[in-house]
Amino acid sequence: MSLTAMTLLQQFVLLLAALALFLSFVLLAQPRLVAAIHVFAWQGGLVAAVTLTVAMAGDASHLYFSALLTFGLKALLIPWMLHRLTRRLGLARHTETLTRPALVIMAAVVLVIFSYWVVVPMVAQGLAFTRNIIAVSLAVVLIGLLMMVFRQQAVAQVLGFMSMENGLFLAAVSATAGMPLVVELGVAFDVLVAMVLFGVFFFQIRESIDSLDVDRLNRLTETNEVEGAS
Amino acid sequence: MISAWLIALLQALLCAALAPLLVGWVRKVKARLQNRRGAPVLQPYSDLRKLLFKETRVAHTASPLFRIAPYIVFVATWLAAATVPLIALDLPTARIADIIVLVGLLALARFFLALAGMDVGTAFGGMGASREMMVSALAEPAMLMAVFTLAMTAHSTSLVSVMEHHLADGFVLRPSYLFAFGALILVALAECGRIPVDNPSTHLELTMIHEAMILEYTGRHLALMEWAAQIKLLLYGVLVANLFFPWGIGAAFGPLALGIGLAAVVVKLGVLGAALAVGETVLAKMRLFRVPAFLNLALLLGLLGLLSHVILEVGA
Amino acid sequence: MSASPALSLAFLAVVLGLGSSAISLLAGRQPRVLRLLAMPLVGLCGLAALGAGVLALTQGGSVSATLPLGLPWMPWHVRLDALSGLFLMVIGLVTSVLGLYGPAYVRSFEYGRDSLVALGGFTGLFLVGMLLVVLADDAFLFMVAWELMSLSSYFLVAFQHENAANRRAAFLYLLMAHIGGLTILLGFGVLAAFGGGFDFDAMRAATLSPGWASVAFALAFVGFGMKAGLVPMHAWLPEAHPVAPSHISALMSGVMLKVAVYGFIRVVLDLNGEVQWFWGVVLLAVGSVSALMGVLFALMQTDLKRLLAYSSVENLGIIFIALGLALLFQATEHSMLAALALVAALYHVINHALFKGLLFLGAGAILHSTHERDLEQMGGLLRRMPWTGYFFLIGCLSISALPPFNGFVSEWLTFQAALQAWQLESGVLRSLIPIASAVLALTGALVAATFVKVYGVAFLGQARSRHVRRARVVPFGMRAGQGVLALLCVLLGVLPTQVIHLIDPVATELLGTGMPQAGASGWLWLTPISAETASYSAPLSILALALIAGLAIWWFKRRTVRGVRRCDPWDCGFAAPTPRMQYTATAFAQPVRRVFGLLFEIEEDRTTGEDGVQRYRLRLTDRLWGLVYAPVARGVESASRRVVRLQSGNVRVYLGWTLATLLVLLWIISGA
Amino acid sequence: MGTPGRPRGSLERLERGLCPSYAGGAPRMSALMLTLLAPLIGGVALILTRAPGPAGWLNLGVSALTFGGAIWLALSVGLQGSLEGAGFRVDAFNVYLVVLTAFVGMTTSIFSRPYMRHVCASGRISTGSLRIYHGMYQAFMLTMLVALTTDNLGVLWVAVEGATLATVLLVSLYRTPEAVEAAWKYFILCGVGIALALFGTVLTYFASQHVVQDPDAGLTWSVLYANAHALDPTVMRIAFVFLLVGYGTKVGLVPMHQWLPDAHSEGPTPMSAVLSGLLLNVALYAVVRLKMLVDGSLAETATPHLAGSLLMGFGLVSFVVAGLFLHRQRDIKRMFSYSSIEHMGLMTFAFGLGGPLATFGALLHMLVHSLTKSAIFVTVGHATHIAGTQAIDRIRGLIRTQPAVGWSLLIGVTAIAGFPPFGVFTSEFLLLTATMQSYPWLTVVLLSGLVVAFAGLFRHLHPMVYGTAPEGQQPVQANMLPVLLHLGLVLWLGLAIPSFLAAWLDSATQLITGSHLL
Repeated sequence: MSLTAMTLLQQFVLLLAALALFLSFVLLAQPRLVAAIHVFAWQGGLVAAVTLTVAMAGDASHLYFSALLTFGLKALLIPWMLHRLTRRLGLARHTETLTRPALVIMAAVVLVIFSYWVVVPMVAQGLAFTRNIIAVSLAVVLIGLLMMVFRQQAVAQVLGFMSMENGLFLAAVSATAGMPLVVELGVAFDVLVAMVLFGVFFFQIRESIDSLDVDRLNRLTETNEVEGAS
Repeated sequence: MISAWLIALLQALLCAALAPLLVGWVRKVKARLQNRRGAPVLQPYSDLRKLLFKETRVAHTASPLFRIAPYIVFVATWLAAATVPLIALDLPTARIADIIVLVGLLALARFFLALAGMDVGTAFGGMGASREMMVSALAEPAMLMAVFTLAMTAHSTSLVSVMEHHLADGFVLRPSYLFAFGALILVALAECGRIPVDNPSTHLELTMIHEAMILEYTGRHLALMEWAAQIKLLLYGVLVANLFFPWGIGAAFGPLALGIGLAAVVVKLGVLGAALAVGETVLAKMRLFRVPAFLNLALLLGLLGLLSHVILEVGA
Repeated sequence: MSASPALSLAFLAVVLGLGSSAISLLAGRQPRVLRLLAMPLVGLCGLAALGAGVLALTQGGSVSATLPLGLPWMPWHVRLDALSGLFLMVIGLVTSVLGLYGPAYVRSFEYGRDSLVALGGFTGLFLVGMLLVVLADDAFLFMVAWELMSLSSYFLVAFQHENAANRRAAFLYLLMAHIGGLTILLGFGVLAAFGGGFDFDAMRAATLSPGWASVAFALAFVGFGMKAGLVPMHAWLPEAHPVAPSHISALMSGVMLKVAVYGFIRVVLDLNGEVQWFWGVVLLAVGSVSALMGVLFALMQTDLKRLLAYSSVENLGIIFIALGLALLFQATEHSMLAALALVAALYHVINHALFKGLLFLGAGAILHSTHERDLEQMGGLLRRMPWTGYFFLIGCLSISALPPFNGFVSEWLTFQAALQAWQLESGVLRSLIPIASAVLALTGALVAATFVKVYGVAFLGQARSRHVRRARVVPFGMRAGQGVLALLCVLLGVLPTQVIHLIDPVATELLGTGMPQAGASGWLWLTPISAETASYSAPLSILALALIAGLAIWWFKRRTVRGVRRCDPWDCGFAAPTPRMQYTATAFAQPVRRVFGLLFEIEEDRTTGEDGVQRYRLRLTDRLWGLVYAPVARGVESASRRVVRLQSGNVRVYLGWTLATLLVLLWIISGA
Repeated sequence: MGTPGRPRGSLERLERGLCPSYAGGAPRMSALMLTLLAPLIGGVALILTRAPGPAGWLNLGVSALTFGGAIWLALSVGLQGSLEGAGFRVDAFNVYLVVLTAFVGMTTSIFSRPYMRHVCASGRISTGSLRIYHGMYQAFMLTMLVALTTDNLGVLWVAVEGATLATVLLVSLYRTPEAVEAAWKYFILCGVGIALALFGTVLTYFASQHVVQDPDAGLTWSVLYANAHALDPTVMRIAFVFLLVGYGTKVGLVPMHQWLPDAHSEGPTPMSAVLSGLLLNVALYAVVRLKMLVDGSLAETATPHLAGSLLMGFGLVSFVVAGLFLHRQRDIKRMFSYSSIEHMGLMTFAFGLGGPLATFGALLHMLVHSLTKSAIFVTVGHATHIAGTQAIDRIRGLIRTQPAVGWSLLIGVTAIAGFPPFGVFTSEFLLLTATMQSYPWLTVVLLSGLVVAFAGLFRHLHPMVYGTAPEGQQPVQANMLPVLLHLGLVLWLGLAIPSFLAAWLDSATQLITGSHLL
């Protein structure tokens, strides 16, 4: 379905999705923790907006609720919790730079292309206009994972994780016009509990290693030399 | 049937009786070759008689086995000799044991000889036993290879059958027999403790093999041991003579055939004994660790005999 | 469940074995229960097995039954035929003797720290395992029983586990048993794939292509050969057998190795269809190497039980030489000769069980009485433990294949089979077999040397240490156990025609023909092929031996009034010899060590201490260890060192792996 | 319970009952409700119970109640056919896992009561933590039972994620740096994995929208399975990759396994027992259910066995790599968690292989592995208690100090290494046979892997159980009942598979592969 054939609302959905993808890049490269949390909140907001727009464009009434849930959780509650945690952990001014930002960004670009390549055969037979967004949502998921690979800071890792969840929400909306309600509620509940637990763990980690640098969590390994047993 | 058994018994007694004579003959020829007059040919009989009636002494440390061993050694050797056709072929005793049993009986004798050597707990006894077992370990396969060559030619391990087969074929030049003959000669020298492997007339401590084992024996025990050794020499002589040159041996039990058989074997043994004496005069005793090379030669000859039989004689 | 008395007796044996095991487990801390109840039950179990075996052999035919255990679609099949019967008999012979020997022997463990519960419990299970292997008629039960046998004997090897060397031996044993077991399983897998089922009947019915049949043969050979201790798969055997309690060593060496032979015969001659001639060549080669290496290493040992264990390697080599001949003849359609070779192998199986059992029990008696396994410390035991001494002598004579004892008969039969090589059509085979028999001859002579050394050093001469000097006669039960085995050794040596008559049904069952000629000239004469070809009369030879020796002794007794007089040893007139001047076991083996030096890795070390005393140290190791085993161990070690880099400890790296896996998989399926 | 001698008639009835499925009535649903509500209510109650003493008993009671419910459920499914409705589906495949889960949950709670009291008394955790422990224990049981019984892929996902959330706090219960680190890795890795699985679930839903009209039924497994052939293969392929990587992380497939040894070794031992014995099974269960869908969808394409091949590949790699890992272990619990990876690899391989024989073997292996491994972990709990450490080279002479513990460990490891007469041998026998039939050359890899793994286990085990005990090492109060129970069952399964269980496993096989084995 070519872009021009779409309604304005449908075009707006694509725009929002593209913005969400852009925010993934920003999140990946953002050195300041607090700023990253804000970016994440914006991304959550964009996902909610996509949901809302799809609901309006596709006349899927149950998506209104979904949009509300996403907005409440991803744009407000979780960013707020993270914000509070960073303040309590004294990380409000924390910055962390990637070692080779250009390379990481390039890798992320490659991931986007890769996602598109993977999804093409699927999109080709799709009918609904939202199908094109699947590639974007997959890219958001993968970039979130990439962010977790390259960020050493525990809070940043959680941001990556939550950004992956954003990608998932996006996929659910775009590919299937929303999951069954019980699943959606369950997922939201799980994400919330996960966030609470992440908060608990930030304190536990800091208590045990005096830092939130995950690279220093390296006691449990097999690579130390062992003297021959038996 | 009864007569056959009687002749067998006679032959067995003859074996034992002739054995000292062979030794005396070899010594005599050797002495003559060395320009000595030497002891009389019958001297070994006198020696045996002397030892048999002398007082027998046994070391405090010896166990009962020490006293049983001479009997077992003697009897096993004698039984082995009795199963070899000496003057007549188809004797019932020959069927008791074939060629492998014969080797086994000799091994039994050697086993007890070596044990007896170790029993008193002296250094020489153990040394002799150790060396004897090494020599025999190498000699036994060579011996078996040689006799297997004959056995495969005759398709039988029975000595009688081998000789009968040989007689029936007449004089045939077989390369395999040549090798087997050489192997058996070498083995006989080693097994009977002759030069160049062992010197029967030395008691020089570090070169002894056989003598070291019977060092502690006296009196009748020693007599039995010596006699057994003499029978063994005779046995090997008869094996060499009758297996390779069976002509003359009595195929029937008539007095004439037996008489010819006896004469033939005496002549054959006389020649062999003389040859042994010549050999012992010409050769020097080898160092102990040259002996394996000597016996390997025997084994090689035996194997070559067997292989040449398989390759050259059986045909494609 | 079964109408056949033989099978019922076999089941009874299994139940008795389980009962003995259960009693030991339940008795807990009552050592007397083990001694007075569990061990005699083991003996009864042996008797039942013996009875079942003899019945099965004499009655002929086969009986089968199924047990309601196992997989739902495949209950346990059992079958008792002549082959199983023979091996049941072998198991029974040694086991029933343990009923006599065991109670007294285990007494010495009562005050030790090692749990008798384990000893008794696993002994019973070990027996049950062996019995079920022999009875099994499907691959599943066979494997269960086989591994039960391995596992319970492993626990017995690890019984005295405070010694680190024992633990190492047990580990090595279980490891190799496991490898062997899995290889056998694979072999059965091949057979089952063609037969369409895991019961032996299906496998018998299957026809395999020569290639796959050879694969199955190779797997069976490696698997069973590992248990049988064939070189180069023998490394575990000299480690594991000596460290178990002696009556267990007797079971392991005397019986368990035979169970491996059973498995091999069952798979190769019964299940695996057409025999290929080169299988026989492989067996001849491996058997010869095992026999020679086994005996050479045995001769070098100074630990009595280790020596006996190496000697088992040698004897299994001989058995496999005979089996190789049987396969060769069978493949070239000389069934009669194949039967001769098979009978020779089976005869040696029985013989080895008897004399190796006897020798291990003797070693156990020495251990019991002197707490010593090291030959260099022994000496003069014949005068201190005369019964054990004479029984041990019979064992030594039998194992050295000397007439008129049993070992000689089987070796003689093997030679007879080998000498029929002229009947083969292929010239190459005709010339190969004599070489194998040359090795056999060499082996025989070296065995004699080995056991002259053992007997001479341990039982003759003078005691080399204080506790050996204090050795005492062992209890009656232990003597009786050895006595029974010694008697059997003699009987089987003297009455070969009867024994062959007993074994014959096995050959008939497996090869279609037996040895009808063996007793054709009457029971006195053993004539394997015909009276002209070869004959042996053990009864007459022993009669002659006894007669002449008796006559000679009688004559001397009559002639000489004076008996023998005791005096000091002469020793060429040197100073009175002390025990330390005796030839040691190491010294005894020195000439052979020099001749065959190439095969060993020898480390010699002569030092003169500060006190001026010369010290000599000798370390002799198996070259194969470095050639075969060490590289495998190193390979696994380095692979694992590489693999653990996966677990680097950094969570980001882990996430990277997840990402990479995901991308690779997506790439694969999108490409596909 | 049925024994081999059981009359034929009842067996047939049982088989008949297992195969056809018809909707169950209200009383049958109550069995399911009991099974699920017991841990739910119990968990809440346990969070509220302050006294540590009664809490242990309560935990045990609730677990026993759950087990009772599971048995009831199993009986009703066995006799009347599978149960569907209200978003749940209990058929032959999952009901046996439900019973297994409830059973291991119960026996572990027997062990857990004195063990945790000892831990609490020794001051390693506070009573508050104990409350969390008990609450989370039941929450974990609940999530697993839900994951097993639900018919909705979305709920399945939620439950598996819930299982992670319930256990993650338990892993860090001791608050040592190692425990926190392990918990973090567990959380992050499984979180990511599960997120990927959600993506796969979304894609599955996407594929189902073409086929299933009712959007609410779009994630219902039974509906999807009935229409599997119509699902778009391209989408399902991609979806399966995500699902496999996602749930595979929880199964512990290499190279996504890294959380597993950490989490097992640092959490309290009862937790290790249920993680190894149950959680991995549930994750594998999910993978197999999804594989069934994908197989249906790909049946007509050029690569019908894609899912199976992927599973085989992952299984084999996990199996071999974990075997090698065993050789370089210093921590006893880590060692056994690698052994779990190895066995999960084997099962994954077998499910990938497909075919009735392999599937039957894999189902049996799931059962015996869970029983054996949880028995081992219970024993290991006692062993570490005796030695006061988890370091392998400081655990010595267990048989000397406490024969019951030493022998249990030895026998348990023997069983897990695949020696008869234990059930693990039976299942491995079946797996090898199945492999022999379709991929003969892979058996060589499998056998080498088994040997390597065996050597790795025993080289460490030997010095621990045998030898002399260090000075002053004292026996501890140990309740060996769970171990005896488990090993006894495994032994029984090795000697004879009771016909009701065989019929049961067979109908599960029939469900998975479409054909009977028996």
